[in-house]
Amino acid sequence: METQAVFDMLKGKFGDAVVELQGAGFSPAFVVVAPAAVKEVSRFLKEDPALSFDSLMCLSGVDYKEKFAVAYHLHSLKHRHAIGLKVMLPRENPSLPTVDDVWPAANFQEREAYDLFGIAFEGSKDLRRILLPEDWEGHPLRKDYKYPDFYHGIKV
Amino acid sequence: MTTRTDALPTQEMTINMGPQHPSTHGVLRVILTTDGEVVTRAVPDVGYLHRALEKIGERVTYAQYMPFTDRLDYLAAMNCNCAWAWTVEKLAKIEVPERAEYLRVIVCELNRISSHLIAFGSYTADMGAFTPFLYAIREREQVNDLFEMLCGNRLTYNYARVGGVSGDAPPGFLEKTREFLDYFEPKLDEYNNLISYNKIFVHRLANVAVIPAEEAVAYGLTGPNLRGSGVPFDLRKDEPYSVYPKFDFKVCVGTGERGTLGDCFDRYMVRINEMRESVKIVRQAVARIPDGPVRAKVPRLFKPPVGETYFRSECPRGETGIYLISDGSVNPFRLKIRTGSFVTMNIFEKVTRGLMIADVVAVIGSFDIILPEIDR
Amino acid sequence: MEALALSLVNAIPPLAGVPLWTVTLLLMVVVAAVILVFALTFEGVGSLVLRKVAGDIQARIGPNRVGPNGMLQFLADGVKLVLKEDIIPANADRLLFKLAPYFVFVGSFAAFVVVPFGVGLIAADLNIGIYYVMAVTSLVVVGVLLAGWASNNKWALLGGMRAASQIVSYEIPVGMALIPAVLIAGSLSLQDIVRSQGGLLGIFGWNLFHNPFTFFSFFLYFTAAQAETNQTPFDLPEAESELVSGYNVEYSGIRFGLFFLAEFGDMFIVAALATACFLGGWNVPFFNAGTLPWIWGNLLSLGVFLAKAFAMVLIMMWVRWTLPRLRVDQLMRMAWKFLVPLTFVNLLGVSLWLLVFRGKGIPGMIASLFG
Amino acid sequence: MSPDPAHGQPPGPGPPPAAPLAHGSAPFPGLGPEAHVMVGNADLFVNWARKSSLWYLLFATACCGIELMQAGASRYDMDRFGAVFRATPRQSDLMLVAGTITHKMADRVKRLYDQMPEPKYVISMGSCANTGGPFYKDSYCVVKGVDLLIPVDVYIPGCPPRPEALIDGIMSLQKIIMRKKNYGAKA
Repeated sequence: METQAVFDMLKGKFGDAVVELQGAGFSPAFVVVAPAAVKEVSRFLKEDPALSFDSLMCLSGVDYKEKFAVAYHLHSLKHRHAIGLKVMLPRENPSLPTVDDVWPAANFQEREAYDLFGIAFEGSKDLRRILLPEDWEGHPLRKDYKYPDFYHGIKV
Repeated sequence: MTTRTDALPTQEMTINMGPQHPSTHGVLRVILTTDGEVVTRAVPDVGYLHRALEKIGERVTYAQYMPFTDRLDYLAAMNCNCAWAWTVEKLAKIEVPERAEYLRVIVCELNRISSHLIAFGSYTADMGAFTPFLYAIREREQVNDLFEMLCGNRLTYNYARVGGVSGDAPPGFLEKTREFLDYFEPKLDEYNNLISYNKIFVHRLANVAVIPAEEAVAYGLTGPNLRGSGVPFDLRKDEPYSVYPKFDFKVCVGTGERGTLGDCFDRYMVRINEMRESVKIVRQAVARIPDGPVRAKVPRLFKPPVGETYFRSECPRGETGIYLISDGSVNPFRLKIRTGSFVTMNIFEKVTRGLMIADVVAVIGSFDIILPEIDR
Repeated sequence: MEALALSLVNAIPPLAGVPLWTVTLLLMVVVAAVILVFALTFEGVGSLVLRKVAGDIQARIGPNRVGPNGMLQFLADGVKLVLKEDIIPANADRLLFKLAPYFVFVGSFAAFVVVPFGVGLIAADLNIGIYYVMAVTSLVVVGVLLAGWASNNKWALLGGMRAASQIVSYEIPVGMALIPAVLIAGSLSLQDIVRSQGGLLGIFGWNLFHNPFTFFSFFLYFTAAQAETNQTPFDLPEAESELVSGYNVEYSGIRFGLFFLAEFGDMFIVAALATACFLGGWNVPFFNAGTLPWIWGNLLSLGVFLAKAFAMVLIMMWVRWTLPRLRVDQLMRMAWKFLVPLTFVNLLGVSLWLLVFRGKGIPGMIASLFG
Repeated sequence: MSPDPAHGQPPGPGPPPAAPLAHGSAPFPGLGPEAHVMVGNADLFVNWARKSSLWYLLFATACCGIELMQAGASRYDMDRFGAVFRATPRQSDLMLVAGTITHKMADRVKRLYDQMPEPKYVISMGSCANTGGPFYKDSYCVVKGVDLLIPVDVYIPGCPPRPEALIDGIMSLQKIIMRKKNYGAKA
């Protein structure tokens, strides 16, 4: 199914929660949705027989300097089509609902986004730091991250 | 798996497996909660090799990032090299000469063979048979020799370039490759005779950690792990890139030949069969490689257009997807690498519940994880 | 031993004044020393051969830099282990931790006492020989369990527990598989068992070819004994890829060295028992070594015995480098569901055979057919 | 590619520098003037045993680990030198730090080193273990050289070093061990 058609379908179903379609220069194209609606949209994308995006390929946090974003890359094994889903978040206390009950694959990647960007996923079954030690300070993939001088007495 | 009577009160025990453990394939740490030998919970703790490859990507140029992709998955550095090159080319819409694409396919498939050899070898070593491991490395050395001929390094190749490859194949390379294939193909049968169908080996793997197809898809398994569950999905076939559509090969899937579909043995067997398919691909590529340049003209300080792209390619450990955001400068704006091993670890806790400690080792080996891919 | 001392006193006149018990004691010490030296040499050479065999099997070379062609590798390893720091973990049970390696070592070493190396080469021809071997090698399980427990390490504990259950389980089939040899010889003494396989039938006098049941007995014994001594594919107690190093994970230096030596000692004991009980022991085919002068008869029989035993050891190494490892439940299932019933049935078969055919084996019957 | 043994000294308590050869009084070259015949022999013997039986800890963190594996396998076969791997630090003499050490891993490395019995040696294999390697500048979580954590005897450059380089490193370590004095007068 074409991205435009998916976007129209989502727009029709969720109305204002679906913000825009990022098409030109984006491959695959992104459907931008409001943070609060991400879980419903995800479930619809997965369960609607015409869409059936059954696999979450990639979940990434992005720091767009003025905003954070979480990008989901979806793929359907059944229909062999792909789409992107994006959620824009404010810099202050970024948080959005988790999708790990829609796609279990999301859990580790959400933990990663939490670890490296400090984006909170509400309702996640296990939201801890994953790559860095528990007592690491800051979220290193943020654009304004300052490298620490010492960690446990060892120069960084 | 085991029946427990409540007559004898038992106490659960927490055991640390790793980060230094012979069969965690690196610095993986698994926190095992066991009741005697039976694992009630196995929580993976990753990140002991987190080297900030994504942050580094934002601080170096597109060309400079190539050596770091070697270290993303050092057992299949060629595949990662090419994945990066293909991603940037997709973002910047660069046409690559056909000979370069053929060379890339040859090295990718050779590297797939050598990577699966390690997977096969270390798996048998995990199961207690150390000898096949050394046989696998003996064959791997030959692939290393070929790569050394091509780019001068044994492990971290840095061979692909944005717009092609670093250099043409030296004289004699293609003949040597053909010789290697002739030598290697019968070895696969030897491995099967030696260990694959060994009764103890089969008993250790069959029906252990069964992952049904739907679960495999839901948990985002890819590559041999997904195909081991019987899902015939291979990016080289289903989302073809490079010159893969020109080759005739089969997508290997698990068949449940010795147990349930999707058990450790199926995942193991998929890799063995995939080596055979890779040999087939390399044979065709070597036979049909066209003449011509191997590198397109790409400026040294190369600035791709503004945009976002996601490119995924079939690496030996599942799909390696690179989500690349460019702001038009010389450095990538954001780079996210989705790797097969990292996503696969997600299902680890689920499939190891109720297994025995020895099976946990079998599961780790059957996923063929590699730590730099998990931790990046 | 006392009889030997007596004959020694009679043979050497100057000893007449010395009390007999002193001579006996001295003799004991000498014999013990000789066996210890033999055991240690075997274990050293065994470890070297193991690595060389491993090298051959694995398309490598194996040690070849230390001494001529790597011959001194075991010496270097031994000296290094003796000189290593001896670490006792802070939370370990110090007494038991120190005790464990000795149990293991003594368990395997004490069994050498009754190994019939030659016509007259046996430290003590106990009339309960096999029984004695079974008894002292059980000491190993105590040592291993102690090591696992005292280390206060969970991997060691798991290894110790595995070892305990494994050795105790496999002791039954091992014993049951050896009894046919005892039945045929009508004696528990290993010398008697070896002698019962002599005679003019050559290798067909061996218990291995006595009847179909003894033939099976041999393989059952060999399999079960591999398991009892923790050899691959039954090396679960130390399973390197699972339990890091199993029960000896916390042992360093010479304490680990003792475990290491005991492992090779066990290997030899298994091979020696298999040789003595099934492969004719020191019997030279078609020839009675007892008729030669003492020294030559013994040397010849010793050579034959060692050749057979080393061949068995080599087979064990070959198996070790070829097969993968079983899982704990599979191991237990194999012992209780297959080996124990099979050895029982086998024992029954041998007993019936001996009853029906008046103790004659197939080769014997064929031989008597031809007069 | 050859690592200079002298290069391996600065950070840790490395080997003592070879004593100058004294003429006439030293029966064993390289053992110094005070070396007594017995002591000299004992030293020689002990050092020989130690250098000939370098059991290394199976501790591979990253890329170099693969080269380490291949160095132990068929073609290069470190077993020739008596170097075999042990899975537990308690039974190993040599810690081959093969690969990147991150801050999360740092205290584990130190603990593994502490668990090894004396005398113990450390070879830092590859650029990452030497200095942090390619991750030196831009990475926030890579320890810039394992010598910040534990003393190192021999450094092997390369990313990753070839098995030949690793074997050369081990032989350099053997030379260092042969120069050690264990008994008799202090150097």
